Amino acid sequence: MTHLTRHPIDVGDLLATVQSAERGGTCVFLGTVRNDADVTSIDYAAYEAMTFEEIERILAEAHERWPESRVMLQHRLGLIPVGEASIAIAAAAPHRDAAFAACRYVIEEVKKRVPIWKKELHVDGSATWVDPSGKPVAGGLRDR
Amino acid sequence: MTHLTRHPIDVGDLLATVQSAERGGTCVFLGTVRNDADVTSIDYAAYEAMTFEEIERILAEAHERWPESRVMLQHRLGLIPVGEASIAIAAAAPHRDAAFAACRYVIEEVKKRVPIWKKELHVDGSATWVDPSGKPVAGGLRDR
Amino acid sequence: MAKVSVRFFARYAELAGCDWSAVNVSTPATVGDVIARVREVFPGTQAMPPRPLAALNRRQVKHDALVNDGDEVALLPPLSGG
Amino acid sequence: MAKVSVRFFARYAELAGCDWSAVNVSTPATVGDVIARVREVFPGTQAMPPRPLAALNRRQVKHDALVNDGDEVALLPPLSGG
Repeated sequence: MTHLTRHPIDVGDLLATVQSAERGGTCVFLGTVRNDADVTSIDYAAYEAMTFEEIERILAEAHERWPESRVMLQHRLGLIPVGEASIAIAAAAPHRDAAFAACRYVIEEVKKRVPIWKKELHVDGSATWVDPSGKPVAGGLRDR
Repeated sequence: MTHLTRHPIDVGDLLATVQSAERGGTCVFLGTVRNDADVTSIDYAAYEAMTFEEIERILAEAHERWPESRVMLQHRLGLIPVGEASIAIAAAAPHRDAAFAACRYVIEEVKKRVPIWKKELHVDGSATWVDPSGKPVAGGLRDR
Repeated sequence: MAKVSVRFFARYAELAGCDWSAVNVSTPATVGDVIARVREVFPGTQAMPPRPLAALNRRQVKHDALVNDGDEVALLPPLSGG
Repeated sequence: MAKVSVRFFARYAELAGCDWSAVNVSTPATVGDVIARVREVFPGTQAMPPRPLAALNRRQVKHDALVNDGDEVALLPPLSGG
Protein backbone atom coordinates (compact mmCIF):
# COMPACT_ATOMS: atom_id res chain seq x y z
CA MET A 1 0.00 0.00 0.00
CA THR A 2 1.32 3.43 -0.93
CA HIS A 3 1.83 6.01 1.84
CA LEU A 4 0.76 8.97 -0.26
CA THR A 5 -2.45 9.25 -2.22
CA ARG A 6 -4.45 11.92 -3.97
CA HIS A 7 -7.71 10.05 -3.49
CA PRO A 8 -9.99 9.60 -0.48
CA ILE A 9 -8.49 7.20 2.06
CA ASP A 10 -10.25 3.86 2.44
CA VAL A 11 -10.02 2.83 6.10
CA GLY A 12 -11.15 -0.71 5.29
CA ASP A 13 -8.24 -1.17 2.90
CA LEU A 14 -5.85 0.19 5.51
CA LEU A 15 -7.20 -2.17 8.18
CA ALA A 16 -6.81 -5.12 5.83
CA THR A 17 -3.07 -4.46 5.57
CA VAL A 18 -2.45 -4.68 9.34
CA GLN A 19 -4.99 -7.05 10.83
CA SER A 20 -4.39 -10.76 11.25
CA ALA A 21 -5.55 -13.64 13.40
CA GLU A 22 -2.70 -13.11 15.90
CA ARG A 23 -3.42 -9.42 16.41
CA GLY A 24 -6.42 -8.97 18.67
CA GLY A 25 -6.22 -5.19 19.12
CA THR A 26 -6.28 -2.53 16.43
CA CYS A 27 -6.07 1.21 16.98
CA VAL A 28 -6.86 3.59 14.14
CA PHE A 29 -6.26 7.31 14.03
CA LEU A 30 -7.96 9.51 11.47
CA GLY A 31 -7.14 13.16 11.03
CA THR A 32 -9.87 15.01 9.17
CA VAL A 33 -10.12 18.56 7.84
CA ARG A 34 -11.89 20.75 10.40
CA ASN A 35 -14.17 23.66 9.51
CA ASP A 36 -12.10 26.16 11.52
CA ALA A 37 -12.55 29.83 10.71
CA ASP A 38 -14.57 29.38 7.51
CA VAL A 39 -12.21 26.82 6.08
CA THR A 40 -13.79 25.01 3.14
CA SER A 41 -10.88 22.77 2.27
CA ILE A 42 -7.15 22.35 2.80
CA ASP A 43 -4.58 21.96 0.08
CA TYR A 44 -1.83 19.58 1.24
CA ALA A 45 1.59 19.83 -0.38
CA ALA A 46 4.55 17.55 0.36
CA TYR A 47 8.20 17.07 -0.30
CA GLU A 48 7.14 13.70 -1.58
CA ALA A 49 10.40 11.78 -1.79
CA MET A 50 11.42 12.78 1.73
CA THR A 51 7.89 12.22 3.07
CA PHE A 52 7.92 8.69 1.76
CA GLU A 53 11.33 7.96 3.30
CA GLU A 54 10.45 9.59 6.60
CA ILE A 55 7.23 7.59 6.86
CA GLU A 56 9.17 4.40 6.17
CA ARG A 57 11.61 5.32 8.95
CA ILE A 58 8.81 6.07 11.40
CA LEU A 59 7.05 2.78 10.65
CA ALA A 60 10.34 0.92 11.04
CA GLU A 61 10.87 2.58 14.44
CA ALA A 62 7.37 1.58 15.53
CA HIS A 63 8.05 -1.98 14.48
CA GLU A 64 11.31 -1.97 16.44
CA ARG A 65 9.60 -0.68 19.57
CA TRP A 66 6.55 -2.95 19.28
CA PRO A 67 7.86 -5.95 17.33
CA GLU A 68 4.57 -7.81 17.32
CA SER A 69 2.69 -4.82 15.93
CA ARG A 70 2.02 -3.94 12.35
CA VAL A 71 1.34 -0.32 11.43
CA MET A 72 0.31 1.24 8.15
CA LEU A 73 -0.21 4.87 7.25
CA GLN A 74 -1.71 6.82 4.40
CA HIS A 75 -1.49 10.57 3.96
CA ARG A 76 -3.66 12.22 1.37
CA LEU A 77 -2.29 15.16 -0.64
CA GLY A 78 -3.93 17.84 -2.76
CA LEU A 79 -7.24 19.53 -2.05
CA ILE A 80 -9.21 17.87 0.75
CA PRO A 81 -12.70 19.13 1.64
CA VAL A 82 -13.82 19.69 5.23
CA GLY A 83 -14.79 16.43 6.93
CA GLU A 84 -12.57 14.17 4.84
CA ALA A 85 -9.45 12.45 6.17
CA SER A 86 -5.98 13.80 5.43
CA ILE A 87 -4.26 11.00 7.34
CA ALA A 88 -5.12 7.53 8.54
CA ILE A 89 -2.95 5.28 10.69
CA ALA A 90 -3.85 1.71 11.62
CA ALA A 91 -1.85 -0.21 14.22
CA ALA A 92 -2.64 -3.82 15.02
CA ALA A 93 -1.01 -5.85 17.77
CA PRO A 94 -1.71 -8.92 19.86
CA HIS A 95 -2.89 -6.68 22.72
CA ARG A 96 -4.36 -3.23 22.91
CA ASP A 97 -1.57 -1.48 24.85
CA ALA A 98 0.83 -1.92 21.95
CA ALA A 99 -1.82 -1.04 19.38
CA PHE A 100 -2.63 2.28 21.08
CA ALA A 101 1.02 3.08 21.78
CA ALA A 102 2.22 2.34 18.25
CA CYS A 103 -0.61 4.34 16.68
CA ARG A 104 0.06 7.30 18.95
CA TYR A 105 3.81 7.12 18.35
CA VAL A 106 3.34 7.24 14.59
CA ILE A 107 0.98 10.23 14.52
CA GLU A 108 3.22 12.22 16.89
CA GLU A 109 6.34 11.50 14.82
CA VAL A 110 4.52 12.30 11.58
CA LYS A 111 3.50 15.69 12.98
CA LYS A 112 7.10 16.43 13.99
CA ARG A 113 9.06 15.03 11.09
CA VAL A 114 7.15 14.61 7.84
CA PRO A 115 7.60 17.49 5.33
CA ILE A 116 3.99 18.26 4.51
CA TRP A 117 2.37 21.70 4.53
CA LYS A 118 -1.22 22.76 4.48
CA LYS A 119 -2.82 25.79 2.98
CA GLU A 120 -6.32 26.58 4.21
CA LEU A 121 -8.85 27.76 1.65
CA HIS A 122 -11.59 29.97 3.08
CA VAL A 123 -15.19 30.72 2.18
CA ASP A 124 -14.16 34.22 0.99
CA GLY A 125 -11.67 32.75 -1.47
CA SER A 126 -8.56 33.64 0.52
CA ALA A 127 -5.82 31.12 1.27
CA THR A 128 -3.45 30.92 4.23
CA TRP A 129 -0.50 28.67 4.99
CA VAL A 130 -0.94 27.00 8.35
CA ASP A 131 1.86 27.36 10.84
CA PRO A 132 2.52 24.57 13.34
CA SER A 133 1.05 26.45 16.29
CA GLY A 134 -2.24 26.08 14.44
CA LYS A 135 -2.59 29.73 13.49
CA PRO A 136 -2.74 30.57 9.81
CA VAL A 137 0.00 32.95 8.65
CA ALA A 138 0.96 34.88 5.52
CA GLY A 139 -0.08 34.43 1.99
CA GLY A 140 -0.88 31.57 -0.25
CA LEU A 141 0.48 33.94 -2.90
CA ARG A 142 1.42 31.29 -5.36
CA ASP A 143 -2.03 30.03 -6.15
CA ARG A 144 -3.93 33.26 -6.00
CA MET B 1 -27.09 3.07 16.71
CA THR B 2 -27.54 0.05 18.95
CA HIS B 3 -24.71 -0.93 21.31
CA LEU B 4 -25.24 -4.67 20.92
CA THR B 5 -25.44 -6.56 17.68
CA ARG B 6 -25.34 -10.16 16.50
CA HIS B 7 -23.99 -9.19 13.08
CA PRO B 8 -20.52 -8.17 11.89
CA ILE B 9 -19.65 -4.64 13.00
CA ASP B 10 -19.43 -2.04 10.26
CA VAL B 11 -16.67 0.43 11.19
CA GLY B 12 -17.80 2.88 8.53
CA ASP B 13 -21.27 3.09 10.06
CA LEU B 14 -19.73 3.59 13.49
CA LEU B 15 -17.47 6.39 12.23
CA ALA B 16 -20.44 8.12 10.62
CA THR B 17 -22.14 8.43 14.01
CA VAL B 18 -19.24 10.32 15.64
CA GLN B 19 -17.47 12.32 12.96
CA SER B 20 -18.36 15.90 12.08
CA ALA B 21 -16.77 18.97 10.59
CA GLU B 22 -15.75 20.29 14.04
CA ARG B 23 -14.01 17.08 15.08
CA GLY B 24 -10.62 16.80 13.40
CA GLY B 25 -9.33 13.75 15.26
CA THR B 26 -10.89 10.32 15.46
CA CYS B 27 -9.52 7.32 17.32
CA VAL B 28 -10.98 3.88 16.72
CA PHE B 29 -10.33 0.75 18.71
CA LEU B 30 -11.21 -2.67 17.35
CA GLY B 31 -10.98 -5.83 19.42
CA THR B 32 -10.87 -8.92 17.24
CA VAL B 33 -10.95 -12.61 18.06
CA ARG B 34 -7.40 -13.97 18.24
CA ASN B 35 -6.37 -17.48 17.19
CA ASP B 36 -4.91 -18.29 20.62
CA ALA B 37 -4.44 -21.95 21.48
CA ASP B 38 -6.38 -23.39 18.55
CA VAL B 39 -9.34 -21.11 19.07
CA THR B 40 -11.64 -21.15 16.05
CA SER B 41 -14.27 -18.77 17.37
CA ILE B 42 -15.56 -17.21 20.57
CA ASP B 43 -19.14 -17.30 21.75
CA TYR B 44 -19.99 -14.03 23.50
CA ALA B 45 -22.82 -13.99 26.04
CA ALA B 46 -24.10 -10.91 27.86
CA TYR B 47 -26.40 -9.81 30.61
CA GLU B 48 -27.92 -7.66 27.92
CA ALA B 49 -30.06 -5.20 29.88
CA MET B 50 -27.20 -4.38 32.26
CA THR B 51 -24.67 -4.28 29.43
CA PHE B 52 -26.75 -1.71 27.61
CA GLU B 53 -27.13 0.46 30.71
CA GLU B 54 -23.46 0.16 31.66
CA ILE B 55 -22.35 1.16 28.17
CA GLU B 56 -24.65 4.17 28.32
CA ARG B 57 -23.10 5.15 31.65
CA ILE B 58 -19.56 4.75 30.33
CA LEU B 59 -20.31 6.85 27.24
CA ALA B 60 -21.91 9.52 29.43
CA GLU B 61 -18.80 9.59 31.63
CA ALA B 62 -16.60 9.99 28.56
CA HIS B 63 -18.75 12.85 27.38
CA GLU B 64 -18.49 14.51 30.77
CA ARG B 65 -14.69 14.20 30.82
CA TRP B 66 -14.21 15.25 27.18
CA PRO B 67 -17.27 17.42 26.49
CA GLU B 68 -16.32 18.17 22.90
CA SER B 69 -15.89 14.50 22.06
CA ARG B 70 -18.44 12.08 20.71
CA VAL B 71 -17.95 8.38 21.31
CA MET B 72 -19.89 5.39 20.03
CA LEU B 73 -19.46 1.71 20.78
CA GLN B 74 -20.73 -1.55 19.39
CA HIS B 75 -20.20 -4.94 20.98
CA ARG B 76 -21.03 -8.02 18.98
CA LEU B 77 -22.57 -11.05 20.70
CA GLY B 78 -22.95 -14.69 19.74
CA LEU B 79 -20.44 -16.75 17.81
CA ILE B 80 -17.60 -14.68 16.32
CA PRO B 81 -14.97 -16.34 14.13
CA VAL B 82 -11.25 -15.67 14.52
CA GLY B 83 -10.24 -12.40 12.89
CA GLU B 84 -13.60 -10.67 13.22
CA ALA B 85 -14.31 -7.81 15.62
CA SER B 86 -16.10 -8.35 18.90
CA ILE B 87 -15.98 -4.67 19.84
CA ALA B 88 -15.50 -1.38 18.06
CA ILE B 89 -15.21 2.04 19.69
CA ALA B 90 -14.97 5.29 17.75
CA ALA B 91 -14.12 8.57 19.50
CA ALA B 92 -14.05 11.83 17.60
CA ALA B 93 -12.96 15.16 19.06
CA PRO B 94 -11.68 18.51 17.84
CA HIS B 95 -8.11 17.40 18.65
CA ARG B 96 -6.38 14.07 18.85
CA ASP B 97 -5.48 14.08 22.56
CA ALA B 98 -9.14 13.92 23.53
CA ALA B 99 -9.94 11.39 20.81
CA PHE B 100 -7.24 8.98 22.00
CA ALA B 101 -8.05 9.54 25.68
CA ALA B 102 -11.79 9.06 25.30
CA CYS B 103 -11.35 5.93 23.19
CA ARG B 104 -8.93 4.43 25.68
CA TYR B 105 -11.14 5.34 28.63
CA VAL B 106 -14.12 3.58 27.10
CA ILE B 107 -12.34 0.32 26.28
CA GLU B 108 -10.76 0.14 29.75
CA GLU B 109 -14.10 0.74 31.48
CA VAL B 110 -15.87 -1.76 29.23
CA LYS B 111 -13.32 -4.42 30.17
CA LYS B 112 -13.83 -3.69 33.87
CA ARG B 113 -17.56 -3.15 34.08
CA VAL B 114 -19.63 -4.62 31.26
CA PRO B 115 -21.21 -8.01 32.02
CA ILE B 116 -20.11 -10.00 28.98
CA TRP B 117 -18.47 -13.42 29.00
CA LYS B 118 -16.63 -15.31 26.35
CA LYS B 119 -16.40 -19.00 25.73
CA GLU B 120 -13.60 -20.11 23.45
CA LEU B 121 -14.34 -22.85 20.95
CA HIS B 122 -11.32 -24.93 19.93
CA VAL B 123 -10.29 -26.90 16.89
CA ASP B 124 -10.83 -30.16 18.80
CA GLY B 125 -14.44 -29.25 19.57
CA SER B 126 -13.86 -28.38 23.24
CA ALA B 127 -15.11 -25.14 24.80
CA THR B 128 -13.68 -23.12 27.68
CA TRP B 129 -14.93 -20.07 29.52
CA VAL B 130 -12.30 -17.34 29.54
CA ASP B 131 -11.31 -15.90 32.87
CA PRO B 132 -10.23 -12.27 33.10
CA SER B 133 -6.55 -13.13 33.56
CA GLY B 134 -6.76 -14.41 30.00
CA LYS B 135 -6.46 -18.10 30.91
CA PRO B 136 -9.32 -20.36 29.94
CA VAL B 137 -10.91 -22.17 32.90
CA ALA B 138 -13.52 -24.88 33.47
CA GLY B 139 -16.09 -26.23 31.22
CA GLY B 140 -18.45 -24.85 28.71
CA LEU B 141 -20.71 -27.61 30.02
CA ARG B 142 -23.93 -26.08 28.93
CA ASP B 143 -23.36 -26.21 25.21
CA ARG B 144 -21.54 -29.49 24.96
CA MET C 1 -40.39 -11.27 53.22
CA ALA C 2 -39.00 -10.15 49.91
CA LYS C 3 -39.16 -12.12 46.67
CA VAL C 4 -36.04 -11.44 44.65
CA SER C 5 -35.32 -12.49 41.06
CA VAL C 6 -31.96 -14.16 40.64
CA ARG C 7 -30.10 -14.40 37.35
CA PHE C 8 -27.14 -16.63 36.59
CA PHE C 9 -24.73 -16.08 33.72
CA ALA C 10 -22.07 -18.03 31.87
CA ARG C 11 -20.33 -20.57 34.12
CA TYR C 12 -22.58 -19.77 37.07
CA ALA C 13 -25.62 -20.69 34.97
CA GLU C 14 -23.96 -24.05 34.36
CA LEU C 15 -23.35 -24.48 38.11
CA ALA C 16 -26.92 -23.50 38.99
CA GLY C 17 -28.41 -25.51 36.17
CA CYS C 18 -30.61 -22.57 35.19
CA ASP C 19 -30.45 -18.95 34.02
CA TRP C 20 -33.16 -17.49 36.13
CA SER C 21 -34.93 -18.17 39.41
CA ALA C 22 -36.44 -16.36 42.38
CA VAL C 23 -35.80 -16.74 46.09
CA ASN C 24 -37.59 -15.49 49.20
CA VAL C 25 -35.59 -13.83 51.96
CA SER C 26 -36.70 -12.32 55.28
CA THR C 27 -36.32 -8.57 55.32
CA PRO C 28 -34.21 -6.62 55.96
CA ALA C 29 -31.99 -8.61 53.64
CA THR C 30 -28.81 -7.93 51.71
CA VAL C 31 -27.43 -9.21 48.43
CA GLY C 32 -25.21 -11.43 50.58
CA ASP C 33 -28.31 -12.95 52.19
CA VAL C 34 -29.76 -13.64 48.74
CA ILE C 35 -26.55 -15.36 47.69
CA ALA C 36 -26.52 -17.48 50.85
CA ARG C 37 -30.08 -18.56 50.08
CA VAL C 38 -29.09 -19.32 46.46
CA ARG C 39 -26.31 -21.63 47.68
CA GLU C 40 -28.92 -23.61 49.63
CA VAL C 41 -31.45 -23.85 46.79
CA PHE C 42 -28.88 -24.52 44.05
CA PRO C 43 -26.12 -26.65 45.61
CA GLY C 44 -24.07 -26.45 42.41
CA THR C 45 -23.52 -22.76 43.11
CA GLN C 46 -21.49 -23.63 46.20
CA ALA C 47 -18.63 -23.93 43.70
CA MET C 48 -18.86 -20.17 43.11
CA PRO C 49 -16.15 -18.17 44.89
CA PRO C 50 -16.95 -17.00 48.44
CA ARG C 51 -17.78 -13.48 47.25
CA PRO C 52 -18.92 -13.58 43.63
CA LEU C 53 -19.40 -10.40 41.66
CA ALA C 54 -23.04 -9.32 41.96
CA ALA C 55 -25.37 -6.78 40.42
CA LEU C 56 -28.56 -5.38 41.93
CA ASN C 57 -31.05 -4.04 39.40
CA ARG C 58 -28.36 -3.94 36.72
CA ARG C 59 -25.65 -2.18 38.72
CA GLN C 60 -22.64 -3.81 40.36
CA VAL C 61 -22.98 -3.66 44.15
CA LYS C 62 -21.25 -4.93 47.24
CA HIS C 63 -22.80 -7.79 49.18
CA ASP C 64 -24.06 -5.50 51.94
CA ALA C 65 -26.47 -3.71 49.57
CA LEU C 66 -30.06 -4.02 50.79
CA VAL C 67 -32.65 -5.76 48.60
CA ASN C 68 -36.35 -5.07 48.30
CA ASP C 69 -39.26 -7.11 47.09
CA GLY C 70 -39.17 -7.33 43.28
CA ASP C 71 -35.45 -6.58 42.95
CA GLU C 72 -33.22 -8.42 40.51
CA VAL C 73 -29.93 -9.86 41.75
CA ALA C 74 -27.47 -11.13 39.13
CA LEU C 75 -24.47 -13.34 39.81
CA LEU C 76 -21.63 -12.51 37.48
CA PRO C 77 -18.58 -14.64 36.75
CA PRO C 78 -15.35 -12.70 36.18
CA LEU C 79 -16.10 -10.38 33.24
CA SER C 80 -14.37 -11.01 29.94
CA GLY C 81 -16.06 -8.69 27.45
CA GLY C 82 -14.44 -6.40 24.95
CA MET D 1 33.38 23.78 -5.69
CA ALA D 2 30.22 21.80 -5.09
CA LYS D 3 27.02 22.18 -7.07
CA VAL D 4 24.07 21.60 -4.77
CA SER D 5 20.40 21.28 -5.73
CA VAL D 6 18.12 23.46 -3.65
CA ARG D 7 14.42 22.82 -3.20
CA PHE D 8 11.87 25.26 -1.82
CA PHE D 9 8.49 24.27 -0.43
CA ALA D 10 5.20 25.92 0.47
CA ARG D 11 5.71 29.51 1.64
CA TYR D 12 9.45 29.41 0.96
CA ALA D 13 8.74 28.55 -2.67
CA GLU D 14 6.62 31.69 -2.80
CA LEU D 15 9.43 33.73 -1.28
CA ALA D 16 12.03 32.28 -3.66
CA GLY D 17 9.73 32.51 -6.66
CA CYS D 18 10.64 28.95 -7.65
CA ASP D 19 10.51 25.37 -6.41
CA TRP D 20 13.91 24.22 -7.46
CA SER D 21 17.32 25.66 -8.21
CA ALA D 22 21.02 24.88 -7.84
CA VAL D 23 23.83 26.89 -6.28
CA ASN D 24 27.61 26.58 -6.31
CA VAL D 25 29.54 26.79 -3.06
CA SER D 26 33.27 26.49 -2.34
CA THR D 27 34.11 23.34 -0.45
CA PRO D 28 34.23 22.45 2.33
CA ALA D 29 30.72 23.85 2.72
CA THR D 30 27.86 23.33 5.10
CA VAL D 31 24.10 23.48 4.73
CA GLY D 32 24.37 26.88 6.40
CA ASP D 33 26.73 28.04 3.63
CA VAL D 34 24.23 26.87 1.01
CA ILE D 35 21.46 28.80 2.73
CA ALA D 36 23.62 31.94 2.89
CA ARG D 37 24.23 31.61 -0.86
CA VAL D 38 20.50 31.09 -1.46
CA ARG D 39 19.71 34.32 0.36
CA GLU D 40 22.02 36.17 -2.05
CA VAL D 41 20.62 34.55 -5.22
CA PHE D 42 16.96 34.72 -4.17
CA PRO D 43 16.53 37.94 -2.19
CA GLY D 44 12.93 37.02 -1.36
CA THR D 45 14.25 34.22 0.84
CA GLN D 46 15.79 36.77 3.19
CA ALA D 47 12.29 36.78 4.72
CA MET D 48 12.88 33.21 5.90
CA PRO D 49 13.73 32.90 9.60
CA PRO D 50 17.44 33.10 10.50
CA ARG D 51 17.71 29.33 10.85
CA PRO D 52 15.08 27.64 8.70
CA LEU D 53 14.45 23.92 8.96
CA ALA D 54 16.59 22.15 6.40
CA ALA D 55 16.96 18.67 4.93
CA LEU D 56 20.03 17.21 3.23
CA ASN D 57 19.31 14.35 0.85
CA ARG D 58 15.85 13.91 2.37
CA ARG D 59 16.83 13.91 6.03
CA GLN D 60 16.49 16.79 8.46
CA VAL D 61 19.93 18.09 9.42
CA LYS D 62 21.49 20.92 11.36
CA HIS D 63 23.07 23.79 9.49
CA ASP D 64 26.60 22.55 10.22
CA ALA D 65 26.11 19.38 8.15
CA LEU D 66 28.66 19.18 5.33
CA VAL D 67 27.45 19.14 1.72
CA ASN D 68 29.02 17.41 -1.28
CA ASP D 69 28.71 17.94 -4.99
CA GLY D 70 25.35 16.62 -6.21
CA ASP D 71 23.62 16.83 -2.82
CA GLU D 72 20.06 18.05 -2.45
CA VAL D 73 19.30 20.68 0.19
CA ALA D 74 15.63 21.40 0.94
CA LEU D 75 14.32 24.42 2.82
CA LEU D 76 11.28 23.50 4.87
CA PRO D 77 8.75 25.89 6.39
CA PRO D 78 7.35 24.81 9.77
CA LEU D 79 5.77 21.39 9.13
CA SER D 80 2.01 21.06 9.32
CA GLY D 81 1.24 17.59 8.04
CA GLY D 82 -1.00 15.00 9.56
